Amino acid sequence: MATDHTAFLPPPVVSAGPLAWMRRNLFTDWRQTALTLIVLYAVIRGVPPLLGWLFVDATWQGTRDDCVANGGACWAFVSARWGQFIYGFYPADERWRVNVTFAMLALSVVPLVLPMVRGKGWIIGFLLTLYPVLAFCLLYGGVFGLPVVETARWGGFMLTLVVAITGIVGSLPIGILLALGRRSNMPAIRTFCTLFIELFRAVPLITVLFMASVMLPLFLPTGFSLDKLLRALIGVAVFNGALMAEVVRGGLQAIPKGQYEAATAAGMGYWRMMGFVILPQALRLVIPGLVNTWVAIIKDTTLVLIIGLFDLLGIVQAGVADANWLSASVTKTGYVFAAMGFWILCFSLSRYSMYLERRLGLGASR
Amino acid sequence: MIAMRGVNKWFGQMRVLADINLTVAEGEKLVICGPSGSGKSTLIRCINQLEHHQMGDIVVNGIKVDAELKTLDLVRRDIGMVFQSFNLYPHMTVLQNLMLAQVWVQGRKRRDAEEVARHYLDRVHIPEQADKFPAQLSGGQQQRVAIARALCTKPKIMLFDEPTSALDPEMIKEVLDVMTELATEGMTMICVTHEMGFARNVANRVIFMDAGRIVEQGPPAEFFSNPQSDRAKLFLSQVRLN
Amino acid sequence: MIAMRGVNKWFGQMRVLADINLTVAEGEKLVICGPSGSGKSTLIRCINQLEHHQMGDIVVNGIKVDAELKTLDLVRRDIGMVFQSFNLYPHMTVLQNLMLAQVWVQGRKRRDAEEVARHYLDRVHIPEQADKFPAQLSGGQQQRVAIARALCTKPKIMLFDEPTSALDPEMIKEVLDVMTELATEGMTMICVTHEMGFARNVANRVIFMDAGRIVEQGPPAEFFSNPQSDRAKLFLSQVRLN
Amino acid sequence: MTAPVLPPRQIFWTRRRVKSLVVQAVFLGGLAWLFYFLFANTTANLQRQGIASGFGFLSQRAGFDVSLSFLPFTSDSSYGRAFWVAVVNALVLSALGIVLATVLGFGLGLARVSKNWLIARLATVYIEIFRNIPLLLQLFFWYFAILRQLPGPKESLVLADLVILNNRGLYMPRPQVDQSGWVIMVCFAAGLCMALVMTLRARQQRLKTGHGPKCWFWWPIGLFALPLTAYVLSGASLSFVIPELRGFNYRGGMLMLPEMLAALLGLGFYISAAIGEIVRSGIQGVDRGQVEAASALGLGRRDIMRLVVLPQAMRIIIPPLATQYLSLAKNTSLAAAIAFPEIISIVAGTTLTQTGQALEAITLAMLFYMSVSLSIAAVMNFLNYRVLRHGN
Amino acid sequence: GTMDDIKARGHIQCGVTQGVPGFSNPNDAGDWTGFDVDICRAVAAAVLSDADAVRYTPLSNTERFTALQSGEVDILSRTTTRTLNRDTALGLNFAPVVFYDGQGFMVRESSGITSAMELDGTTVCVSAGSTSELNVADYFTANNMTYEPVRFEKADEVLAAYDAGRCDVYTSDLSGLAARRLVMQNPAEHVMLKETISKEPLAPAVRHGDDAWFDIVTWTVYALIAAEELGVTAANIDQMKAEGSPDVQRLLGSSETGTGEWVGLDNDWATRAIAAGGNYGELWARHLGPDTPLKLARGLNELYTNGGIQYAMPIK
Ligand SMILES: Nc1ncnc2c1ncn2[C@@H]1O[C@H](COP(=O)(O)OP(=O)(O)OP(=O)(O)O)[C@@H](O)[C@H]1O
Ligand SMILES: Nc1ncnc2c1ncn2[C@@H]1O[C@H](COP(=O)(O)OP(=O)(O)OP(=O)(O)O)[C@@H](O)[C@H]1O
Ligand SMILES: [Mg+2]
Ligand SMILES: [Mg+2]
Repeated sequence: MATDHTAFLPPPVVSAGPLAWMRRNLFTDWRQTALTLIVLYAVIRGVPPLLGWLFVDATWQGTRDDCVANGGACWAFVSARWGQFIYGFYPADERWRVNVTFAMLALSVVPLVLPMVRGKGWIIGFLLTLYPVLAFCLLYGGVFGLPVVETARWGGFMLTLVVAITGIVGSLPIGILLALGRRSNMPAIRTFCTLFIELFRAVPLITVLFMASVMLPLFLPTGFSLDKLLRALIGVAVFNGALMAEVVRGGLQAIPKGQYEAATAAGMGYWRMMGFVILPQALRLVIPGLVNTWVAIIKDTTLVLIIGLFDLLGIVQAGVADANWLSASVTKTGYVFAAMGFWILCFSLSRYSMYLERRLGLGASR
Repeated sequence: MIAMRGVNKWFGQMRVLADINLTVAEGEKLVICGPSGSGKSTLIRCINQLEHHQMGDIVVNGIKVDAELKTLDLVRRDIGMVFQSFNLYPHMTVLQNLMLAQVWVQGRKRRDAEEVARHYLDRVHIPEQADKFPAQLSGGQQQRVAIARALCTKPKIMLFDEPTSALDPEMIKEVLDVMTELATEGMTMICVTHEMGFARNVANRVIFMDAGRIVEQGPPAEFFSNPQSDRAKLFLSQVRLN
Repeated sequence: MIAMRGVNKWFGQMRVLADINLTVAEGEKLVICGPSGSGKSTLIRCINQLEHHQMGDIVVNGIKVDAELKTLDLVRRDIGMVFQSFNLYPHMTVLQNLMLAQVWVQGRKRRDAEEVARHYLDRVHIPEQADKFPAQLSGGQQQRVAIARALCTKPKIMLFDEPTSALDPEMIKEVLDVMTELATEGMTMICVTHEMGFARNVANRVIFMDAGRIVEQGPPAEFFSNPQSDRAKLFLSQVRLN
Repeated sequence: MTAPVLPPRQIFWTRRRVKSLVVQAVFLGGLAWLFYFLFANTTANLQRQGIASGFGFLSQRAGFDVSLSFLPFTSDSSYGRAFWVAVVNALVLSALGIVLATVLGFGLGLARVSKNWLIARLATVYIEIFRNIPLLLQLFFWYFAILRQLPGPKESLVLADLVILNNRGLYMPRPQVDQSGWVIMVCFAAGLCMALVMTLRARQQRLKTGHGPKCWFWWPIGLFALPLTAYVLSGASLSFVIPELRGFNYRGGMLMLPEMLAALLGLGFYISAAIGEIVRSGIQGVDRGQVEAASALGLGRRDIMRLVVLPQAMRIIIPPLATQYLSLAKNTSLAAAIAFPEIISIVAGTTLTQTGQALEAITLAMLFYMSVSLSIAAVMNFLNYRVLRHGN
Repeated sequence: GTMDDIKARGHIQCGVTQGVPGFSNPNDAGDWTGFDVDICRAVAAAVLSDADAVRYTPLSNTERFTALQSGEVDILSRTTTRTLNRDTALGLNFAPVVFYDGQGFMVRESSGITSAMELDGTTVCVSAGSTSELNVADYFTANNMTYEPVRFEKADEVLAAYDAGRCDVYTSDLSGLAARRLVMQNPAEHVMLKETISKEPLAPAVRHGDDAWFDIVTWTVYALIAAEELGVTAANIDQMKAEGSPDVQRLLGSSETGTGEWVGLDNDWATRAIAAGGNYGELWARHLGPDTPLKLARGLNELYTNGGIQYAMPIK
């Protein structure tokens, strides 16, 4: 299109420099200038004290009295409770099991996130099938000569991860089945799945957890009791399964009819068609939506504290109520610490989902 | 090979196939043409029961096909189909596309399946594209992969539903060439197409449909030079215009 | 009225306007044509600064335009613009569309604004559509509303960016008629358009652009009968074909 | 052409259909068995242990008190009334939360697309912080780390002797109208309905015929003129009750409990972050041509936003906005963790424990949330289809 | 029955609080300790010959009864007040009372309040779903006073709310008040009012309908009390077994007529239960008495012989 080479003349360097930039982006007119100044004032008034609280006046070692004296954040509290925050009441001698379990997870997730790695299907397969079994054996014990660690002793960040991962891994198959059921041409199954999905979408997770913790035991035959954590996990998985179903359904609807026809004409039945042709495509389409649901699941793990499990937030809350530490700065520090933990997890996941969205978006338009 | 007797099909209250009677002998090459909406696609889709007909009998290879799962399985095993929009599986490589049905429908071993797949890729002249994904291929290449995919299950009959109409002109030829080769090798073929050149050179018989009926049929030479019905005359004059 | 001197514009590293020099006198009707991507739209969008140029001067009505809010206000007050895709506000009735800028930019009273709006609706021959929503109108009617909307602020210059290319053939004429009427009343107009008939009948001058440059300009009679550059010859031959 | 032939009546008992029916029958059978199994277990469990069942407890005396109630409630009231108290509390919290989140959220959305770098950046920081921290944690933070640390009644923070903030809550003057106050409320509600109906009717008429009556004046009439007339005619008198320190706490005036304040802040800030993103994407979803056309006409950025972009963005914004409102209403359940007396706290908490009737209590709680979800969904569908479906 | 399940399982499931010092609270090592915990341990020693064969399930107010009803726990040893409603409509069976308690009020000393009758207009922190919540409502109504309840489900949070100044008054069982005061920022700033507004007999509970198991729990508790009456302690038990009075010998199973058969255990069941943590008085002294941080006086919980009302049914 550009025929003569002067067309390649580079653009002039626009009068740049910080002053021009500020004029364009901060002080465009008097209204913007006023706004900028007000906000700037607020930032200047707000941020240094915050940083001061977080770092300068903070106490890194010591007791409550040191914290109260210094007036800043009480990181001493966090470091004193570090083991509990991470492992809950898991016996100190057995904590390596937790480390191994989550190191395994990290090692398998890293290649999943890198775009150039091949064979992701195998890793996903491992994570969805073998890994949960292995993780359970390691954490609970009772096999390979590992002593049993009661689920009542699980807690802290470890429990948060357990709940989140079960929520994520468990809800996917449930979600897929429900989504397929909702699109089934058998009215009984379709109606059931629709009702099931809509029912769980209409109520808050906390009622489902209550149901799991106080109602479910009454439903079961006498003498047959499920572990409390297990019941909560079932509740979390089923609840999120219903949310997941809607995400998956979005993907199923986006698959062109021709794909169904090609598979049918090749003689594939329903399950083979779904398993090999439709679902792999549909799931790939909705990965960003799935990741966003995962962020929601991670945030929702905190609700288990309401039914008396000590996840990261639960254990922090119990910690700040400890008489040896009870004080305003400890309370704030505890919650700020938990908030940072969750924030890092959720923020990085949501950024990853945005990145995927952009990448998949580009792929589709190519 | 295929016999249709008094086949009728309705979509809702609209009758899209009306009293179709048609026999196709083994090795015969049929071209179906006709104006848009005349029921051509529906007709061939009834043969492998992507659409279920409501009246009349369709017998393929001695099996009376209906909506029963068993006969569906049997019939579809013998019929390969190629679509206008290729419908390759975008998440699989070309080779995986070709192997899928072999492995999971016919239960062939992976090794054998790959061999068969490579053989047919050779046949459609793109052996070097085996490991690419469909999106990386041109339309013509994609359609040739689709043909190879249909051939991999070694069907006795091939159905083509306007295989070239989604393609750019340069690519039409390469697909038609592959189809012509296939025809010369004796495959039973039913093609819905508006490629009159192809019909003239390859077909044993041309079927002209309008409003769900077979209005006229005959050898291509006769049909093109001397159409009987007014509808066909009109149609041919329009097609020649383009 | 308008003077451009050495105007250059880049999008990223791509130079889309290269050393444009152009003067438009009051009352002049200019038609700009050229192949797709040659920078026609960018050129006229620089005049009312919907795009900001990076080098050179543009003087409109004695005001040197740049990205400053003040000059933008002054300049845009004098320039009306009509887009290819109408860009009517779908959530307002036709009358509200026409009154919006009058009320909020020019501070006219509602009553006066409505009078002006109805006047221009008359002028584009659709007084009866005042209370409909844009979606209830045909494309031609929508574009005429868009013209009326631009006229309502009583601009001295009108810019048209391919006003008819999103329209069905029957509707093109009704829009061109309105534009011709406007031209005969002495409005200064710059039109990007491929309607050669319109250019021939109405324009005082035709500008031919390619790759961001003004390659050729002259009275329409001369330009159409005897283009100088090869590029223009090629372009005209293609346009005539369609 | 032959006369149209109608399709034959379908043969019902094809084998395919039979198979599908069998599958469904087996499925339903399994389901029925599962339900029966659970039901039988439950009744057996309840019976063997002599646990009471049924909703009879709703008419029994509750025996406990609640800190916040918009209905008359004492410890002599019934469990049924306690349920309704909880319902109203949850609804009031939802409504206030929705107002707060919407106002904040739209502000954030606009700030996100602002040309002012500083403001856009700050809005981004706000959104990224508040939407990536669990709501429960935010509630705890507001309640335990902020409001809990406020001084007691004697050392309250006082603004102009009218607004008082301490660890017992936020006290404000309360407008007081005498007995005929309800007439004014009724007039206000009637006026609101009237204005809404007139606007919708006018709009529909305009959509159908292209002409419609003017309707804006119904709003001031309905919202102000009518209640004001009622106020004057009924001779009601308006005064303000100002809170004052008496005994241990402030008395009189309007009190917003710390539990409510924290719940409101938590819910409002959390959901506003989500709404901010929705508003931003709604604004960015409006066709660029619309902005260009408006700037070509000389409209300023603010006018373009207000008159052209936002009204169109609303069509993109409303469906996800409804989802957020729904999520807010459901999330009021978390306020139970900071002692706000809503459904979970009163029904699934105290009532459940005092009566021991877990099944009934949790069923009631779920029914409440389901009806809220259905109502919000219904209202939003109505808005979506009736009001916003014009234009292209 | 429950016994068979326990034998098959090898341990007892014991429902405890989510942490009340003195009654049931995890220590630094994460092991549960306290008065209520030791009751479970005694039962485990009697039944399974191993005081450590207990698993603890911390339960909130809301969960406690369903956990028992559904069989998630075998015994609810969790400062639970015995009431008619719970005994009947909730399907529980209560073992003998292990702690006679009453509900009281705690206020800040600086408030100047000395009597419960001065509490009109106060804000009261109370545990949701407890008998305290009902008692306080009745008390204020009966005395024509108003108050504003702040109700948390978790005891920790009720306490923290009061401690942080959210409430003027903290009400709970007296034992609970004493236990919770220990963990306040400044225990000395708080005083308990003299009034006791209710009777709170705290007792272990089991499911309705399993009489054999109910008997075992009931008589294990009586055995502990009887041991104190008879002067049997963990330290002297071996000696007493050999040379004690006939009553002692019968209790400890060393006489001819053993009691084991009657409760479905061997004759040493009571010996093991007592040896596990000592007699009733020893448990009291270890977890609640003057030498503990709680510093509770035994009061009603003294043996009947010392002016209290604790009284073991005859083990004969
Ligand atoms: N799934 C369907 N539901 C309802 N009507 C259908 C369906 N599929 C096709 N039809 C209608 O049946 C008629 C015949 O369609 P068919 O696709 O067989 O025509 P065709 O001859 O292949 O046309 P074309 O050349 O456009 O592909 C058309 O009127 C079409 O609209
Ligand atoms: N916002 C933009 N960002 C980057 N490149 C742009 C932008 N707008 C236009 N361009 C590029 O600038 C060049 C000139 O565009 P312009 O729209 O002015 O062409 P045109 O002559 O109006 O073409 P057409 O006849 O297709 O409308 C084209 O190559 C186009 O791709
Ligand atoms: Mg077709
Ligand atoms: Mg253009």
